[in-house]
Amino acid sequence: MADEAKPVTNIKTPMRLEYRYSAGVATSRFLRGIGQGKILGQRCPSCRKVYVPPRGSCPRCAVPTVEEVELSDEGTITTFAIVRVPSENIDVPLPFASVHVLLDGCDIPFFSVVQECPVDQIRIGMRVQAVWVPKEELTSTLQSIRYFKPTGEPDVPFEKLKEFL
Amino acid sequence: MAERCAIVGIGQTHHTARRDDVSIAGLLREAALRALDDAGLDWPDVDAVVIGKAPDMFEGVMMPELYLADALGAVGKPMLRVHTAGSVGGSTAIVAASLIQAGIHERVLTVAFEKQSESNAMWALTVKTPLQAAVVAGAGGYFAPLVRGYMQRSGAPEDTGIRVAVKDRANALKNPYAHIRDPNLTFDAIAGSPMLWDPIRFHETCPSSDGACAMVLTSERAIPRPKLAPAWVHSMAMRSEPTQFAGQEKINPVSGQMCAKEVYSKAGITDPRREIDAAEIYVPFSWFEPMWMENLGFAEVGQGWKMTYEGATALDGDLPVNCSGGVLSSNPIGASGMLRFAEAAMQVRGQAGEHQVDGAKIALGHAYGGGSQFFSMWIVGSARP
Amino acid sequence: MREVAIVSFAQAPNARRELRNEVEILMPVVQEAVARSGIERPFDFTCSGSSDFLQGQPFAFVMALDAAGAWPPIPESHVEMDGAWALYEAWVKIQTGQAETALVYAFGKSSPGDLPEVLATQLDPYVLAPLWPDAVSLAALQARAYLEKSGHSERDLAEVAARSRRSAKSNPNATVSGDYEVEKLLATPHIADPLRVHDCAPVCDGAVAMVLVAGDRARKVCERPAWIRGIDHRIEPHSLGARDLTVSVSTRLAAEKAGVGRGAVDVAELHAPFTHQELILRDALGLGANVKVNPSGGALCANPMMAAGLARIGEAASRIWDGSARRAVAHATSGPCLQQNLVCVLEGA
Amino acid sequence: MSDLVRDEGGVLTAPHVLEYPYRRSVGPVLGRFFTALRDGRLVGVKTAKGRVLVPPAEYDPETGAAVSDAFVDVGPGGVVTTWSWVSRPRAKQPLDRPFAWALIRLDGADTAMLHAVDAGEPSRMKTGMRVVPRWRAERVGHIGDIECFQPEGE
Repeated sequence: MADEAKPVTNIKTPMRLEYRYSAGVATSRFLRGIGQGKILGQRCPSCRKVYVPPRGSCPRCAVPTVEEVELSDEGTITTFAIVRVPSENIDVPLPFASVHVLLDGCDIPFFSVVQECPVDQIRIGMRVQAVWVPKEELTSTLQSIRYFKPTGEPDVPFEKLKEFL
Repeated sequence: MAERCAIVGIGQTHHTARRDDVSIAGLLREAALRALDDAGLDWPDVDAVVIGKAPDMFEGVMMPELYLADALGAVGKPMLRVHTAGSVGGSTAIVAASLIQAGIHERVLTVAFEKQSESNAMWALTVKTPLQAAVVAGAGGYFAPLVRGYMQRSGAPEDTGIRVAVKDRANALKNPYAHIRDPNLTFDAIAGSPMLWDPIRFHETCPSSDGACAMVLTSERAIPRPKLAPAWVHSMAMRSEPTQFAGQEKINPVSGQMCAKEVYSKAGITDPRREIDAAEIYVPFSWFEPMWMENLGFAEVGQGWKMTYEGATALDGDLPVNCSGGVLSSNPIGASGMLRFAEAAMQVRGQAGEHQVDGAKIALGHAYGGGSQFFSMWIVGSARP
Repeated sequence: MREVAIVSFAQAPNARRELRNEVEILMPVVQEAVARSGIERPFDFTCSGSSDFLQGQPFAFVMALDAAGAWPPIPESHVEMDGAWALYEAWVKIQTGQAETALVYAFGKSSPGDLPEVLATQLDPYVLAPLWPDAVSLAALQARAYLEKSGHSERDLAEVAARSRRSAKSNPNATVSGDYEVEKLLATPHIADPLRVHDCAPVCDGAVAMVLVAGDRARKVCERPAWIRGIDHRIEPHSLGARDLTVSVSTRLAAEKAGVGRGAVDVAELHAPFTHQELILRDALGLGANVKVNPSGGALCANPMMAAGLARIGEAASRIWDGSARRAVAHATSGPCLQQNLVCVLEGA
Repeated sequence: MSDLVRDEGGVLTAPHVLEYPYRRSVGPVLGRFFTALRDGRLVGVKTAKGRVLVPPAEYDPETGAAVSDAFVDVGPGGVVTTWSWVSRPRAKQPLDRPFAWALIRLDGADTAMLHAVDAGEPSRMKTGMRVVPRWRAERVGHIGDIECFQPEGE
């Protein structure tokens, strides 16, 4: 038994709740595309902007989106941070570059990480391409895109990226 | 049409990493009792209670207003629970003040809190979503790329963020309730602190705090005989925009710009930098001070950093910002916004002690939340509006 | 008080399990409510209700904003409560004179988790929640206390269920509906003695949206606006052992403040997720035998958490619009065993 | 695809677990209650009006006023004021066999506390019956230090 003389000041009340998460219709289509090595966005019928990952609507116009658009897996870094502190939910080795990538043909940045490049060489405007898991290991989760790596193409000038910040 | 709303009582806890000596209810009651005492009122005098906090998962109590009703003397009264992410402390105060302005109640108690030590902020902010790949490391990981974008766009010197942190931590030394009160946080100490989410250094970030803030608001006819003259609500505004959409301006959000314009115009302010005597704004990462200076219309776009550099935002500057030490020095998340609103009111009541701005008559309280998408603001003054 | 009316209402089908995400569920509902209102965006104010714990994902309301139409940016707020309290906040905003129109919505997906267990996290975190009493068991404690004190029987409860399900036959969005014989219902086993399956609301996912408009503007867009003539809400002590579970003191108080007794009530939509709670609420509201209770089937036939209370107000408004009621009462509840209650009085003229 | 992920008519679903080890500071009043539980005793606290709250709270639930500093021993026995029957207990609940939830007003208390009653079958439960706590041998200062209550005299 615990030390009787000492007053109790704390209690432990662990919580474990189990749920069955549903990805929703639009995101499921996107994830199944990922499972086939494709990045599928959706185009807004009103403003014609392309969203990825799609959530089934354009929040700007508040209308549903259905038109599917296959996107390139290449894009441009619009901004980034170098993460040097561990985070419980991320298993990428430190330090790593957390980046916003504007995929070619898309109108909002996609959040990912960059590897195969020293972190001090990551730049806004840098061209990058997705590195996928081997074809036979593709699954319908975003883990199928391991990370992005530099393509070596010339940087995109900042002027052209400003509006995506 | 609206009734005037007075702030007659303000209370807060000492903010610290772990308030191991109190229950959640005890933490809230400490702030609430200080506010009631400041107002010269007691529990039965209160007509309604409005409570706010950030995600319930921080403490693991779903809709804690239910469990806290008894603790806040709300039994038999109306009780509302607000949640608008990081801006919640501000929006909670706005909902409470609306009850007065609408003429529905005479005396409203409003309380906001977070007891982060019950769990860990990073967990509740980055719950892993199945089928997704986690690539954003908490709030710092989310906001760091925006800071980098600001640096690139404005050409601000790299030490701007350090200077903000030096100023806010020095201000915190004058605030007995602040969490981070460390005289050793000099320029060199902050510059030398580790990069967590490069370009954000450890000492350029806010702490995780346990804490609560409370205010008693009344109509003009119900003003008690408080020890101090009340602060008056001159105007309030809220604006929200979606999390992420094509063409979104993340660094200088349109929702923040619109919210500021509305709160100034309703208060009859045409030149905010000249007319506002003190501003308490939500700066969880030091670089957000220059960013919000621009968003709030105190500086031209791209020029906000100069205010920090020139000392304009210092306690003795022309627009003192975060005289209390701000979110950088105390961050009980759900309460942080209300602390901004309350500190603004303390300034115009002349109640801010060592961090008082001499003769402050008009002050701004500001809070933001989500991915820089929820804004709440109020202008308070020493004179009846 | 300023005149405020409900001019439109829409709801999602209350499916037992929705696989769409919250935006996919909400967007058509918001679009429908907006279209029916005759009011063009932007609204002067928007307010919503939801709770993160239902799905186990924080900030569900943040994403839900995608469905609301928040561009250009809107004045907007959120309660971590049933949407009925979001409606209250919107009504308050209109009373301040700072808004003339408001969009109110609420949503909840309960099916991803074990709802009665998830609701245990609403309880006092020191002496109640660590025992994990499920919400159905707690309601059963109240049911027994009520039956033993009032002299009502389990048959009376089954009759409430049978009537509700019969009424729900005309509600296309009901989760449960149909003709059920009381004898057959009573022959089913208890799930939490003294409660049986029919005594408890079904678990479902859903969303609700409506539009509020002030004064003459409401008259312009709506032939017969449902005027909010009184609205109030009150809370009771949290501890079940510190209150009399057989009465609803907070409902009675809210009803007095909202002026329920100031005129005859034609229809009442009561947020009673358990059969015995309908009987307790009828008493608290002082509703006579001639009041039509829950013509929609009520929460016993469709209970989208965080939206079901707001749905009661929408259903009551619908009776005003279709002329079947001149004066209606709507009620919403929150917390274990009717801890917190909101009462709203609607009138057609 | 992970076998935990299911394609349900085109929509993907997957298990999601929310798991946190909350650690709560209890403050002085609940601290007295939990300390007493650890020591195998039950205490309540008196409000300013003299009502005895069990479990104790820092405030009078009716008014919000602070309670007095008078703690009183209550129980260990008490009376069931209402109950419900759990035929299929959930994994987190106090007993793994059918049991009753009950509100129990301990001797000397003015409010009732919630706990489980191990009565075997519902026919042995009755409002007004007397129950006593069954203590755990290993106690840590937690509401679970009482394994459950049981009918008095067993």
